[in-house]
Amino acid sequence: MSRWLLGEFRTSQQLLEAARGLRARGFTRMDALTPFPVEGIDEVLSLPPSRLPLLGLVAGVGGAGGAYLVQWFTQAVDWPLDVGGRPLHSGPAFIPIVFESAVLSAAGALFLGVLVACGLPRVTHPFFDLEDFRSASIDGFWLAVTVVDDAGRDAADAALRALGAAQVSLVDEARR
Amino acid sequence: MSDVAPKAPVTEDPLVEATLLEGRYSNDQIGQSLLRPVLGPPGWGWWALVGVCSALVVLLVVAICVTLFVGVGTWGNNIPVAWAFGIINFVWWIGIGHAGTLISAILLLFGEKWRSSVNRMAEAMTLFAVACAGLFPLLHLGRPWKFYYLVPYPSSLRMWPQFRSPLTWDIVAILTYLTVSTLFWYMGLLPDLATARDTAKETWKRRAWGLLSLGWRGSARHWRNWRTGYLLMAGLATPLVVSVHTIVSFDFAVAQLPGWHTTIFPPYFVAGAIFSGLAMVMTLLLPARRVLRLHHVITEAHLDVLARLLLVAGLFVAYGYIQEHFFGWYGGDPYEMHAMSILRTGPYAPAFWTVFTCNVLVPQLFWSRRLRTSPAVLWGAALLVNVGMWLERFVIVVSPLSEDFLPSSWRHYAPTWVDLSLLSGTVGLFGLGFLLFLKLLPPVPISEVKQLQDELESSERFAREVVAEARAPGGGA
Amino acid sequence: MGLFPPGTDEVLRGGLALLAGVPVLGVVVLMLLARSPLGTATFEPVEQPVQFDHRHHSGDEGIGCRYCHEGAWEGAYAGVPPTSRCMGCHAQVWNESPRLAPVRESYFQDRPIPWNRVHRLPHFVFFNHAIHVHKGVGCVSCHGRVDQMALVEKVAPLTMGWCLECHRDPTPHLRPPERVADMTWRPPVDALETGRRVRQALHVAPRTECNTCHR
Amino acid sequence: MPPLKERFPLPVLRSASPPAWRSLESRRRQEAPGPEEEFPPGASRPPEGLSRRALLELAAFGAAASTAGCFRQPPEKVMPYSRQPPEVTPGVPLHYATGLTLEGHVRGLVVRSHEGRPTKVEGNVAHPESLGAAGLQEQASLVGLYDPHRAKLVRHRGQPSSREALFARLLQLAARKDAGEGLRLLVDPTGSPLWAHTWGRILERFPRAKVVPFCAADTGASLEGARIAYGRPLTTLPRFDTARAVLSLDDDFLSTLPGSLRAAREFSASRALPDMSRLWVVESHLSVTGAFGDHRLRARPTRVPHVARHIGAEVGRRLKRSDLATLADGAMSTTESERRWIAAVAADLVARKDQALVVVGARQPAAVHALAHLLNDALGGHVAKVAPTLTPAPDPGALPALVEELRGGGVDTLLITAWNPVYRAPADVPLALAMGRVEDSVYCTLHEDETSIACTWSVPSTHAYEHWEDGRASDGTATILQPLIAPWLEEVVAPLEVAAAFSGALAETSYQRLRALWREHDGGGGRAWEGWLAEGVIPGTRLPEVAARVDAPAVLAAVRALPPASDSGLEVQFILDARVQDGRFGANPWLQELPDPITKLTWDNAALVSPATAARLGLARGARVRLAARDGAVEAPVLVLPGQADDTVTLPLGYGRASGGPVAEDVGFDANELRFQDAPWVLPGVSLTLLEGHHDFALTQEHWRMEERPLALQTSRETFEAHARTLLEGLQAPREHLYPPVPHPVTPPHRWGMAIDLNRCTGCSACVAACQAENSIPSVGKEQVRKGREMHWLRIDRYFLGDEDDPGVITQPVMCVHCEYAPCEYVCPVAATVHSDEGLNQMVYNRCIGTRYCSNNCPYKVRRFNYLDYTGKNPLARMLRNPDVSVRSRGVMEKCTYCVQRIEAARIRARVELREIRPGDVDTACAQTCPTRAITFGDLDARDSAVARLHGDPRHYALLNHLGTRPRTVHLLRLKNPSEALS
Repeated sequence: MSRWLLGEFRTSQQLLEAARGLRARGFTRMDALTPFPVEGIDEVLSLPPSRLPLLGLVAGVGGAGGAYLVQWFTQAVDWPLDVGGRPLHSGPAFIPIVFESAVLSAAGALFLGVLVACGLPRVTHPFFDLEDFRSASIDGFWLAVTVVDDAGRDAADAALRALGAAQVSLVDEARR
Repeated sequence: MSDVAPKAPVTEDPLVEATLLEGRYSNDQIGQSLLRPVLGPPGWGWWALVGVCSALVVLLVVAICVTLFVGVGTWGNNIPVAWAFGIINFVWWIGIGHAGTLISAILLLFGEKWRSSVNRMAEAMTLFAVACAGLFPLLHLGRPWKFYYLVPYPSSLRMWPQFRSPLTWDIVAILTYLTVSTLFWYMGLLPDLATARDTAKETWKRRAWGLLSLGWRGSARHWRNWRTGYLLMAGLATPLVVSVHTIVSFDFAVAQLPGWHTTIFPPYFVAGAIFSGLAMVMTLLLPARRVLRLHHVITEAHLDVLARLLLVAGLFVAYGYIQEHFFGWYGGDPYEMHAMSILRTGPYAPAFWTVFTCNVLVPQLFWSRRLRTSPAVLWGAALLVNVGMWLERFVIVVSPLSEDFLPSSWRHYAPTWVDLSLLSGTVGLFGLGFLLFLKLLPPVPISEVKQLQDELESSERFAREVVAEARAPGGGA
Repeated sequence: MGLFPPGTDEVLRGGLALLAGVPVLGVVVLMLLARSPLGTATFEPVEQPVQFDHRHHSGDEGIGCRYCHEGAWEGAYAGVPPTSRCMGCHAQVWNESPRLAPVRESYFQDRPIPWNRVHRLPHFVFFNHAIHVHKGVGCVSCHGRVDQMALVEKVAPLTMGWCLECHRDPTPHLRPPERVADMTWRPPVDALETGRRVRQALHVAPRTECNTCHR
Repeated sequence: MPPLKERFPLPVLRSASPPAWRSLESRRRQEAPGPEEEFPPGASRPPEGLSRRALLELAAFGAAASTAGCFRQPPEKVMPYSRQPPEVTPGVPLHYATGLTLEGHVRGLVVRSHEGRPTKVEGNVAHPESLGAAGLQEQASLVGLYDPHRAKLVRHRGQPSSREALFARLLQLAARKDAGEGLRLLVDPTGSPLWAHTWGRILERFPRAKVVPFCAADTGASLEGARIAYGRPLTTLPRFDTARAVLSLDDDFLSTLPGSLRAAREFSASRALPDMSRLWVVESHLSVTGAFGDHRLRARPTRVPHVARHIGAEVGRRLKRSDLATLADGAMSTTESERRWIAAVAADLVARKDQALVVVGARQPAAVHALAHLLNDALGGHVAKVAPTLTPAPDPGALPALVEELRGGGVDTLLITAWNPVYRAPADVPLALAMGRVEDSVYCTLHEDETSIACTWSVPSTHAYEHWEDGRASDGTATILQPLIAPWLEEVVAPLEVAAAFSGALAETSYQRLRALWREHDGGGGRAWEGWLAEGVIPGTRLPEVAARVDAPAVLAAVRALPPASDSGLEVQFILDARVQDGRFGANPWLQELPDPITKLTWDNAALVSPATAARLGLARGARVRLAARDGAVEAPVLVLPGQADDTVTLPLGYGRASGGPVAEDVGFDANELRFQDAPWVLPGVSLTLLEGHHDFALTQEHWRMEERPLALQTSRETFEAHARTLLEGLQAPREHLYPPVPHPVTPPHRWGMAIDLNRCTGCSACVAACQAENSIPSVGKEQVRKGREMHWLRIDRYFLGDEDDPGVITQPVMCVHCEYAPCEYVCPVAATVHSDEGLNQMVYNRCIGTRYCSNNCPYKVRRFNYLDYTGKNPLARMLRNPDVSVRSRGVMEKCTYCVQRIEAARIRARVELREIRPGDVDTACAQTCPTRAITFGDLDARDSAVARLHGDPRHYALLNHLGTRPRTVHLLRLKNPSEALS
């Protein structure tokens, strides 16, 4: 059961500075929750680089290869029909579908990949228990610090307030 | 001008970039102003338009039923003109559908900031246009209930589709385009759905938005993956736009009919698609801007840049027209020359010259900056371009078919009431979809506008600091 | 307490998975159904207006297929024999049986007996019995052990894929022409070897062009 | 063709015995709804709106979709014979020889029958009038047999009566004591010995009765001409295969019934190199023969006889026959170009001497016929003459005389077996009115028409394929016309039975009477009878030639007595419509929808005017005009037709029916309203007024010019002979192609191909009708043709060349050419059209989803699409279908298959017999019926293959060769043989 201490800041600048401050104080398990992406926060939180590009590439190549294979198998192998005297293995004619399939499977994989990477759908996240957290998608810039014990909680509380949080709240998954 | 009081008034300060966002607002204000149509009750005008569009949709349903149960013979098609309104409407709608992805994806890749005010509406328009377009390939079939023959599944017949046909490519392309634009659109919507969830007051609305937003929290991890994914999808969507209309043009260019069989078609179709899509964006955007009071986010700068784009696309299209006729003449093939000459002087010449006027002459207005920023002129021009682009497809589809190789088979074409109902019915369906979109979803991406303002503010701040430093004694030189 | 009760996520994810899965599953089920006996109407004994028992006539009495279905050797249709054929025997045998009343009625009133069709091809398929029986395709290969059926049922799916299987490689299904109507014939040594011999002797060259069956 | 089989005699007057053709379909027929509920087989108006049936389909679709039933086909019954006729094997068609009487003469036919159901008509090779070919009317005759609008009830004064009542009354009338004073028979002249015998018997019993001939097509000029020339009426039998210079004076011998099939066959044979014939035509409207002619002189109708007179004089001058030459004295003045033309034709005729032939059309006055006899005699050619076969002899004065009698009130019984005389009677012969005074007028008819309304007894007649009769070809060859099916209507009566009531022969059946009549010829034993039935001709019945001398002074006197040509004003000329003739085929939807060979008009007739006249009078296509002369007038739409003589309006007969079934009614206008008994063909001094409104014609070809494209090609004989090798080089398929041939796993046993010789094609359109019959092609109705949705797989393109007023004409049959690199195939997304190893472009209807892309990409535009459900749900429409081809549902594409059902049937037959398909085993329907053998089909790889030889002929070329489609059907260049004197 996780517990977090959430602090709200008014601007993206404050959020960035607070995150740096917390980091300097040794808090590493942090998350920022903001109405729009804040430049620079990824570095502060040292998020690992996304592997979505690789996923897209693999899916795209897979889609393309699959599409070519299906076309070749159906037109030239399984039932070779004489269609207008054209070659059975009509490579150039297969290209459009290969391309479209590549885009389709890459885009589909990326969409699913984003959802999976974001852990969505998750409509019952404990943060949503906090009424004030609604501002996170409007004009509030929140920092969430994962706390393990009461000592940690108190330390984080103090640090957040010291860094200028407009308000600090505790979210406890176990207390739902 | 917007009725939301900016937190800082429009200033004369040259360092404040006023053009893309008039005034500076609190993030809450931005959300409120952009969500107002979604959260507030609809006005009588909205209901009236919904009424008109619904009536057209009823007409569409009637026409579809007649087509399905009596046959595609209720259309005006004949032999040799075996394709007509169905394909014309399809190409027109799919062309319109191209602007959304263009604005969204290509401008995203180029980092154009003005994109964020218009992309949501353009994308929504794309979806409804592609949906309207998708109706036609199905309806125009002689036996629509056998559409599954197009799917490569292992059937008990042991038969497969025929992948050398541009129509097979077409089906895959449309489905891909529809799927990818839907995913792209939905992905762009996620943060705004969360905003709507958190702004709404009634619990049921919050729950509805809550489900749709899938639990978006705006965490740094969310944003990171979202931005990567969104950018990659934009990267995929960009060649997709080009490929889809290229493939649509293959329906014609791969055939050997004089007037269809020409290599200029792919670029010419893509340009035409973007052209018509931009025109349709403007057709919808300008009234929406006025009615929803979005002047603060859709500024004159946006109108200006859209008009410039329209002009550029129009020039491309004009080039296509000229090349098509030049090829016809220079190639020296008598059949091709005939196909081109009947465009200019044949039974459909009035349509052709209307096309020329609407698509080539009208956009030339936008060499003037004053006209570029006049909503009335823009809207009128956009409407004319819509008409012109529909007629262009009419001329492309019908004219070469009606007079091809053997004069004995030449015959002209006239639409029936079912044809006209299908066209107007899809206009109604498209309008209805767009009206519902305006009512149900934020028409301008809220988070992007907030981010834009944040960026503008920080660059302004930076500029101020630089200026201040320069002005400070001892600073600068 | 948030917007949603705990467990909503599971329901939502499950729902989404179902939304994606049902169409796929549905298609798979339809494809399986099309191949199942239910879809191809096989193994369903068909009731007939006359209780004609092939077990008795073909099995016990040993009347050959050709006695009644001689059309199979001459033309497209194997045909159902005219009532006069039935009366050839049943004028003397069982000539007062109430079971045969419909037959007598048909004969004396000159009205056809409305038999229920068991093997039916779509109207756009042109199957010709003669070419098949003359090229060594046995009755039993398509119709099954009719001599063991009280009521005739379809045993082969008669789908295009099923036809093609044999048209692409007929060898294992061929038999000497004199054994075509034999219900119990088994290849003496090796089905393939027999088939090869028959194929050579009868110039069996089945075609898979569309017009072979669709005209 | 399997051997012709004898057919057992059918009881025509149906007793208690069941119909002999009970079969799979018979039950369905009994469920047949009346035509009131269902529209006829493909007649005109298919559903346009959301019909009740569509709603039912919708409901059924919902019901089906809700169950697993969408996989399963509904249960079906098998109906075996209860007693199978010995010759029938279900699924194996039989062929019977019979014939059809057209204009009094028989054309021998062989009819294919599936389980007793006639499904296709072919020509009988053994018959002199057919020679294996069949024309439009024969090909479409089965539609008439299964016509749901046929008369069904015996009616007395309009009220349903019964056959019993009719015969009771007939016997009462036959028991008369006035020696036939009040008995009249109004009949179509016929060559049938049985009919002649029956009338003879009636006249024996009632010496004062009269048999009155009425024929709207043959007004007796030809026989009268022979009487002038030879002193007695004779029929000439010109031979065209030996003639090398033919002058046709308004004689459309290539399409005029009944001799056209034989004439076309013979004439086309004379067009071969090196000794090619030359055809000169003088006419007022553009006929099939005129279109085929080498030189054509347009002359207004009243000038034609005088042109003939000038030609006669010129021939006489060149032959140094002073009597003939004096014809020039006092003759009509001619223009310079006419004089050159006349001199050229006379020179050619004289140069060819006994190989010259002059023929005259039925519209020309007797004097012109007589002149032709004189000219043929003077030129030395031999034209066979036989005694006239028609009884009673055509006599234009007979009908007016009858009407006088009727009005006088002396006639109480009028028996009408002539087709619809009320409709066909000239405007100034009030037949309908006069019939009102007759107590008992009995009319035998296939349809309840104008005459049915005017008579007291309307008797539904059996169709020609439902009763026993006999008949003669024009050379006298007799044929027994055997029925192919028992009448499917309960009440129908064979016309012969009605006559038999008066001849006192009712105790016997027609069959018995026929056997009795022919017993003598049979040698008494009856052994030959079966042979006659099987062969379709009775040997030794050809009429002997008659020797006769021309009475030149009489002829010249008659020619001098010709009335002068009219020089001013409009002239109207009447012609028989190429399809419905004088209207008797008007109820046949196939013929209504068949494009006219020249105008390409369907479902209509039109007032034809030349472009120059149209320009002068301010007329355009579709303008409505009123033509008036004396006290008659007709309102008609105008069709501007190149090749028409100026100031001449040509009105085709046979349309504008007020009654006669929904197919015939309300189509076109009735030209009879302007036809007078003294001017049956030509009417000068007609006034024309332009009316309001516009008429929308259903034309299948709207564009007349070839736009200088190399499509239907012709050249002069000299040009061809000089450049035979190089002339068509660019249009003959090259050896190389971008794509290598697709390798087929097994070498194909055959390579099917076709050649169409334009030098033989007259454009007669028999092939179109044959194709329609063989491939169960529906008629779609006028509205659909107007929209451009006619379904004919084979069309005949007709182009006008050169001068619009006096154009050259070329006809070109075009159907699927089965391209080796077919553009239609690679655009089909579902592989519904692919190539067979034997080179057929296969169309698989059940795979087709109807994108119509194939049609768009077909450069020949030969594909046809079922835009609506054209199949027709009437069970009678099913009777007509060829069971060996699929019924095409709504939404699928179709096109020429090279009659693949025939190929596959031949293949199965051959393989069962452990052999290969032999040349002659397979022929397409179009090739089989073509009177001129213009179409040749076969295996390009076979030894001695005619089609392979034609594919190597220097005249062959591939249509649109530059596209690289490599058509398997090639066309052969048409040659013209122009006279040097006129070049």
